[in-house]
Amino acid sequence: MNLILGLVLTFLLAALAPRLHALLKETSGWVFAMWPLAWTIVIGSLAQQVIEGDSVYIRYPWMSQLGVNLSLYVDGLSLLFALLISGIGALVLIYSGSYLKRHRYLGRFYLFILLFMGSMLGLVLSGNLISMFVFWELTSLSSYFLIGFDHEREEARRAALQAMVVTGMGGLALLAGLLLLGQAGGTLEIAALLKQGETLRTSPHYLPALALIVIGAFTKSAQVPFHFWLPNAMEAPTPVSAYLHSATMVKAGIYLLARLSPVLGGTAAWQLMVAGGGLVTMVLGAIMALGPSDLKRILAYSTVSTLGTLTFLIGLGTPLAAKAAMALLLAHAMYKGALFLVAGAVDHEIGIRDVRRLGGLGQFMPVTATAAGMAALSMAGLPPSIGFISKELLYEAQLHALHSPTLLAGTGVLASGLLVAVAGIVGLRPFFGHPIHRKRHLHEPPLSLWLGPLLLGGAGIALAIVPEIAASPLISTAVSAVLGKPTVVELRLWHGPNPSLALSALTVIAGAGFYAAQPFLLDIAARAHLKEWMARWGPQRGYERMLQGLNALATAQTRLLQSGFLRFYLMIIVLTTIALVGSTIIIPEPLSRWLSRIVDARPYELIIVVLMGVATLMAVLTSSRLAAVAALGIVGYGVALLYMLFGAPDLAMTQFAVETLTVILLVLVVYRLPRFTRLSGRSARLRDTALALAAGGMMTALMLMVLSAPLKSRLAPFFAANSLTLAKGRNVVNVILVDFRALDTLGEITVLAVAAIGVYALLKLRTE
Amino acid sequence: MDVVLAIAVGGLYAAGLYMMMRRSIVKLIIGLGLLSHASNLLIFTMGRLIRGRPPLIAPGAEALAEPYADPLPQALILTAIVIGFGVQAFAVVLIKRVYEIVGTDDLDQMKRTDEL
Amino acid sequence: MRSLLLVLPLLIPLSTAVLGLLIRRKPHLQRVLATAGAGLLLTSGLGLLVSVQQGGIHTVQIGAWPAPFGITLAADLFSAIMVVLTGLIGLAVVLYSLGSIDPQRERFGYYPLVHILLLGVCGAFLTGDIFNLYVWFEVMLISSFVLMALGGERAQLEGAIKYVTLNLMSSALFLVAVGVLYGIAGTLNMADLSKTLRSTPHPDLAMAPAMLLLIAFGIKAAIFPLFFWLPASYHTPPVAVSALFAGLLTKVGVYAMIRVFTLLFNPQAHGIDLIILVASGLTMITGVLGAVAQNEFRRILSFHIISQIGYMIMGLGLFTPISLAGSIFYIAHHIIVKTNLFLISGLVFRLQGSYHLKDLGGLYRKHPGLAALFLTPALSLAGIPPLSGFWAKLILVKAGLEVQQYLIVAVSLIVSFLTLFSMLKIWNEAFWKSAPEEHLTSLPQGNRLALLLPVLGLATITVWISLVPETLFSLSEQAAQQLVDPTEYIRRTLGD
Amino acid sequence: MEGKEAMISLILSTATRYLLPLLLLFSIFVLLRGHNEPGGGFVGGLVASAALALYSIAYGVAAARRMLRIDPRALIGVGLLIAIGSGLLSMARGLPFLTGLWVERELPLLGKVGTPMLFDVGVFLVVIGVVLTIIFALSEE
Repeated sequence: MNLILGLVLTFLLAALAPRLHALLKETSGWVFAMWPLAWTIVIGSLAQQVIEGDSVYIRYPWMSQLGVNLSLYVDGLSLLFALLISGIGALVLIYSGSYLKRHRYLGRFYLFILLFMGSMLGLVLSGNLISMFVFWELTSLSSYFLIGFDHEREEARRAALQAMVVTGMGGLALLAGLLLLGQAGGTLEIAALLKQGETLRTSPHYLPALALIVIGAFTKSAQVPFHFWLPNAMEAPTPVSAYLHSATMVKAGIYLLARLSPVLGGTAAWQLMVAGGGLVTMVLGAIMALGPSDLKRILAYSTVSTLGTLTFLIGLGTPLAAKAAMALLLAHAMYKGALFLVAGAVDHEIGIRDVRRLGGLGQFMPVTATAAGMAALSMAGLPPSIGFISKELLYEAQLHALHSPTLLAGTGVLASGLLVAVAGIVGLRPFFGHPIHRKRHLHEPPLSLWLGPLLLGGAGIALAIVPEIAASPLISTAVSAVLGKPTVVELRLWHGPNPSLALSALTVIAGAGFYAAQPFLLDIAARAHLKEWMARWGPQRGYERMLQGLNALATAQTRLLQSGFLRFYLMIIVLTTIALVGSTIIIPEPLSRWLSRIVDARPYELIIVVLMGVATLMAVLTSSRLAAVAALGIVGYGVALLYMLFGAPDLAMTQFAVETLTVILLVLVVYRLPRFTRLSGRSARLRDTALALAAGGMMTALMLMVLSAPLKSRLAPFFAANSLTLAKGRNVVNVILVDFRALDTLGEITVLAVAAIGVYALLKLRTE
Repeated sequence: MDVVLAIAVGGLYAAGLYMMMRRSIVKLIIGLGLLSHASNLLIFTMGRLIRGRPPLIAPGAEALAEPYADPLPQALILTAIVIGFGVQAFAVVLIKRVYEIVGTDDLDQMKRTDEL
Repeated sequence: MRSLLLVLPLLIPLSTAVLGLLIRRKPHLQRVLATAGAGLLLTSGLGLLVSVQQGGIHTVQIGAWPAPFGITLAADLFSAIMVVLTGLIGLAVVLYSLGSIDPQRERFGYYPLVHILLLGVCGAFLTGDIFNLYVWFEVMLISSFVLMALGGERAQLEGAIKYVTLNLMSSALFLVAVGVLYGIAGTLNMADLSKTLRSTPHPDLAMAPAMLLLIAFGIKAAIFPLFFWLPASYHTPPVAVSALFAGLLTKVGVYAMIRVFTLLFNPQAHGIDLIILVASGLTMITGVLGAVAQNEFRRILSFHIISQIGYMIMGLGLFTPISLAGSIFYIAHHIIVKTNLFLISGLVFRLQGSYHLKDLGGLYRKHPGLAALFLTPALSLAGIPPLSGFWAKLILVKAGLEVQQYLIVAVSLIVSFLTLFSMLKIWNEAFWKSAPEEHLTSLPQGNRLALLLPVLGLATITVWISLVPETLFSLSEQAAQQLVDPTEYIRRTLGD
Repeated sequence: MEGKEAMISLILSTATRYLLPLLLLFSIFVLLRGHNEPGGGFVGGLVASAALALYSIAYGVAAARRMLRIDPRALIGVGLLIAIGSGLLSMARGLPFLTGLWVERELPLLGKVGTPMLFDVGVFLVVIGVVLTIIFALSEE
C-alpha cells in the first residue's frame, strides 16, 4: 500500500515540479533528488525480506471487471531494477539541476523526468500485466517529451516522434500479446501467471502472444532492426540519455523478457526469437559503435550492443545465462550511466562532443577523468570491475550453451572486443594524450556534475571488489526470479584460470587491435560506401519510407474518397443501398399474379399515374427551370389526387396546399438562378441513368415483396374503435395527429419553426 | 393498383436520384422534391390501398366501420409532408444563398471545403 | 415522478428554446436563459440516470394511451447515459458560446437553435417509437442545418449543401424503412415491433428494413462508405457549433444503430454483424488516414470522429455483452473528449487566428496551461494509458480477442497508433514548433471564464474517467446487459 | 401600361380587403372542424397565411407586418407555447404529458372542447408564423 502511495506521490510531485522549481531555484536538483533517495531507502528496506525469499504482493482493484488491478509484485527482479531506477535517478536529478541550470524549461524538465521515474518504478513493480503496460506507455510518453525537450529544433522534434512511433507501435503489439497471454492464463496477475508456465506454453495463444510481446520488448530495448531510434534519441539532454536511454527505460524490454521468461521461455521459438535477435543486435551494435565520432552516439550504439547481449542471455535461458544477464545489467547501468554523465560534463565545460577534437582533458578535470576511467574499465571488462565479472559470466554461459558454443563464444569475443575499443575511445582518449583544446578557464565541473559519474564509476569497482555485500545477494534474488526457482549466485573476481579467462585475455588483445585499427576500419567502410548503403537500405530509411508511404497513402485515399463531388458521394450511397438492400429482396410471387393486380386498377387511376410519369419525365428532361418546377408541382398534385382517391382527404388537402406553397417558393427563388445548361457528358448521364433505374427498380421490388404478404395492422383497429369514444373526434387522422400521436406533431411544428428561423437567418443575416 | 403504384414509386425514385446526381443545384432541389413524393407514396402504399373509405367516423356511429383506409399511415405521411415542407423551404433558400455567394449553380465548383 | 423525469429532458430544452424565441431582443436574458436551460437539462438527465439505475427501465405513455397505440418514451440505462452526456455537452457548448458567438448570430436565434438540437437529440434517445425517432431525427437535423449555415459564410454554405443533401438521403431511407416496417408488422412501437418481428411468419421480409436502417443510421453515424458529409462540413461553422456537432450528432446515429440492432433485429441474422464489423474496420482505417492527410486542426479532428465511430460500432458488430459495454464506454469517453478538442481548437484559433497547422506554433512555450489542456483529451483520444481512451480501447480489444476476431482487433490497434501519430502532428506543429511569426496574444479577459470553464470541466471529467474507469464501465456493463436481453425493455414498455 | 398595373393592384387591394376577413374566418372554421371532418390546424394555418400573404402582395410587406401587429416569428413562439401548454395541463393533474383533457359539457358552436383542440390551435399559429416569416422575408429581398 505504501508503495502505491509512493507512486501516486511521485506523479503528484511531477505535476507540481514546475511550481516547486520556481520556488527553489538553484537548489532544486538537490531537493528533488531527495525523493528518489527516499525511494532507494524504501526499496532497500524491502530487500531483506525479498532476499529471504518473500515476494511482496499488493492488489488494489482498478478496472477489476477486466481483470485489471493496480497490483504490486516485488521479487528479486523488480528489486534490482527499482534500486537502479531510484538510485541512478537521484544522481541524475542532482546532475540535471546543474547541467540545465537557468534553462527556461528546467521546471518542465523535472516534471517529465519525475513522471518518467514514477512510470519506470511502476513498470517494474507492477504485478498486473495491464497496469504494467500502462506504465510502459507512460515511459514512452515521458521519453517523447524529454527527447523533444529542445522542441524548437526540428531534429529534436523528429527524433522524439521517431522514438514514439517505434516504441508506440511496439507498445500496441505488446498490448495485444499481453491480453492474449492473459486470456490463455485466465488472469492478468503476474504472480498467478508465473505459476502456469506449462499451460501457457501449450496454449494455442502461445506463439502469437510470444511474437507480439517480443516485438514490444525489442522496440523498447532497441534491438536490431528497431534500434535506430536510440542513437537519434541522443537529441535529448545528456542526463536524459544517461538515465532513460541507457540505464533504465531501454532496459524495460529486458525486464519484460526476464519477467516473463519463466512463463514464455525455454521453447525453441523463444530461443530463436529472443536469443537470435539479441545475438545479432549484440554484434551489429558493437560494430556500429565504431562509426560515429559524437560521444553520445558512440555510447548509444554501444548501449544497443549491450542490450543485445542482455536479450541474448535471457533468450538462452540457462541458469548461467541468467546469472550473466543480471550481472551485466548491473554493470552496464553503472558504467554506461557514468560515461554518459561524463560526456555531458565534458560537453557542458567545453561544448564539444566530437571525440576527434577531444584530448588531454585529464589534467584540467582529474575527478571527471577518474570517473571516466573507472567506468571505461568496467565497460572494457577489465578487472577489478563488475564489468569484468559479468563478461566472464557471459563467456561461461556461451561456452556452456547447448548449441554451437564455439560460435557463440566467438561472437561474444568479437562484440566484447569491439566494446573494449569503444571504451578506449570514449573513456580514455578524451582525457589522455595531448590537449587538443586550447580553451582558457578549462576546469573541473562543479560537484553536482562529477558526483554522479564518480559514484557510479566507483560503484562499478566497489561492487566487484566486495561482491558479497551487495552484488551477490541482489543478483541471487534477481536470478531466482528469472529462473523461477531459488538460486544462489556468488560473484567472484577471480576464479582461477579457466576458458573464460582465456577468452577475456583474447578480448583485450582484440580490443586493442580494434582500437588501433579504427581509422583504418573506418576508411574501409567509407570505401565500401557503407554509410550510403545504410542510408539507402538501413532500417532508418525503412522508417522514413514507411512515413512517406503512409502520408502518400493517406493523401491518395482522401483525394479519392473525399473528392468534393457531391454526386460522387450520392452515387456511393446509392450503390451501397442497392448492394445491401438488394441482397435482401426475394421474389415470392409469380409474375402472373402481379399482372392481375395491375389489371384491377381503374382507368382514371391509371391516367393519373401516367400523367405523373409524363410530368416526371418532363422534370428530368426539360431545359427550362420553370418547366421543371411546374412538372414537379404536377407530380405533387397527382400524388394528392391519389390520396383523395384512396380515402385520405386530409392528406390530399395538405398535399395540395404544401405543393402550391413549394412551387411558389421555388418559382420565387429559381427564376433568379441561371438557366439549366448541360454540364455532364453523355457517358456520365448514361451511368447515372443506369444507377438511378437500378435504385428505382430495387425500390419497386422491395415494395412488391412487402405487398405480397398481408398486413395486419395492430394499431388501426384501436384507433377505429376509440377515436370517438375516448378521444372525442370523428376524423381519426386528425385525432392521431393531435392526440394519439401528438408528440410527433409537436416535433413536426418544431421542425417548421426551426425551418422558418433558418430561412429568415439565411436571408437577413450576413456576416461576410 | 398497388403494383402500379409500386412501379410509379420506383420511377419517382429513379427520376429523383438521377436529378440529384446532376451538377446543378436547382436540379438537386427538384430531385429532392421527387424523392420526398416517392417516399410518401411508398408509405401510403405500404399501408395498403382502400378505395374511397376515408377514416372518418360517420355521424351517429361510434366507431369506424370496416373497410376503411388505415388512418395511421395517413397521419405519418401528413407529419412527413409537413416536415418535408419545412426542410424543403430551408433547402430552397439555402441554394439561393449559395448561388448568391458562390456565384454559380454548378456543384462541381463547390468542393473547396473538401480539398486538402 | 418517474414520468416527469422522462419528459423533462424534452420539456426543458423545448421550453428554453421557445422562451428564447420570444425574448430574442434581449440578448442578456437570452444568455442567462440558455445557460440555465442547459444546466437544468444536465440536472434532469442526472436525475433520470440515478432513478433508472435504482428503479430499472422507466417508461411513460405519452397522452396516457396504452402502448403500442400511443407513443412511449422509454429510458433504459443506455438512454439515460446518453441524455446525461447530451446535457453535459449542451452546457459546455452553451458556456463556450457565451464567450465566442457573435451578437449577430445570437440575435438570429443561435441559443434557441442549440436547445432545439438538444431536444432532438434527447428525443431520439428517449423515444420508444420508431416513427417518433424519425421525427426527433428531423428536429435534430433541421436545427443542425440552420446552425451549420447560420452566418452564411461561403465555406459554411458550401459545406451545408453537402451536409443537407446527404442527410436528407438518410432521412428518406429512414422514412422508407419505417414505412416498410409498418407494412410488414403493422406497428411502430419498438418493443412491440421487437415482439412482432420475432414471431412474424415472414422473417426474411424484415431484413430489407434492417438494411435500410443500417444505411440510414450509417449515414448519420458517418461510417464507411457513407461519411462524406462530415469532413465536408464540420470545420465550417463557428467552433462552438462544430464542437456540439462533433460531440453529439454522429453518436445519435450510433445510438440508433445499437438500439435497433439489439431491440428490433437480431444482428447475427443475414450476416449483419459481419457487415457491421467490416464497415467498422474500414471506417477506422479510412477515417484515420483522412486525418493523417489533413493539415488543419479542425479537419484532423473531423476525420478522427469518423475513425472513432468505427470503434463504437465495432462493439456492436462483435455483439457480446462486454463489447456492447465497450461501445457505450467508448461513446461516453469520445463525446467528452472530442467536444473538448474542438473547443480547444477554438481557443487556439482565438490565440493565433488560424486553424492551419502551418500558421500555428509556439503554444507550448507561451501557454503551457493550454498545452496541458490539449494533451489530456488528445492523448486520451489516441488511447494513451491510463487515459479514458485507453480503457475504451482495451475493453473493445479484449472483447474482440475473446470471440477470436483477430483482424478487427489488429485494425483497431493499428488505427489507435495512427491516431496518436496524427495527434502528435498537431502537437508538433501547433505547440512545439516555434511560432511562424510573433502573434501570440492572450485570451480576451472578459470571455476567459466562459471559454476556459467548459474546457477545464470536460478535461476534469476525462481525468476522472481515466483514474476511476470502473464507475463508468460498470454502468456501461449494466446498460449493455439491458441491451443484450431486451425482455425487460419490452415488458416495461408494453406493460404485460 | 402603368394604368393597367395600377388597375390590377386596385382590384387586388379591394378584393383583398373583403377577402381577408372571410378567409381568416374560413381558416378558423377549417381549424375547428378538423377534429371531426377533414381539416385541422395545419391546413387552417395554411389558409390563414395565404390570406395574409395575399394582403402583403396587395399592400406590401410593410403594411402586412403593420396589420399583423405581431412579428410572425413571435407567432411561432406563441403557437409552440400553446402547444406545449396544452400538454402540460394534464401533467399538472398528474397525468402523462399531452394527455387529452375535455370540458364535460358541449359548448355552443365549438362542440366538445379539450386540450387536443388547444394543441391544434398551437399548430395553427405556428404554421401561420412559419409561412409568413418565410414569405415576408423572401418578399423583402
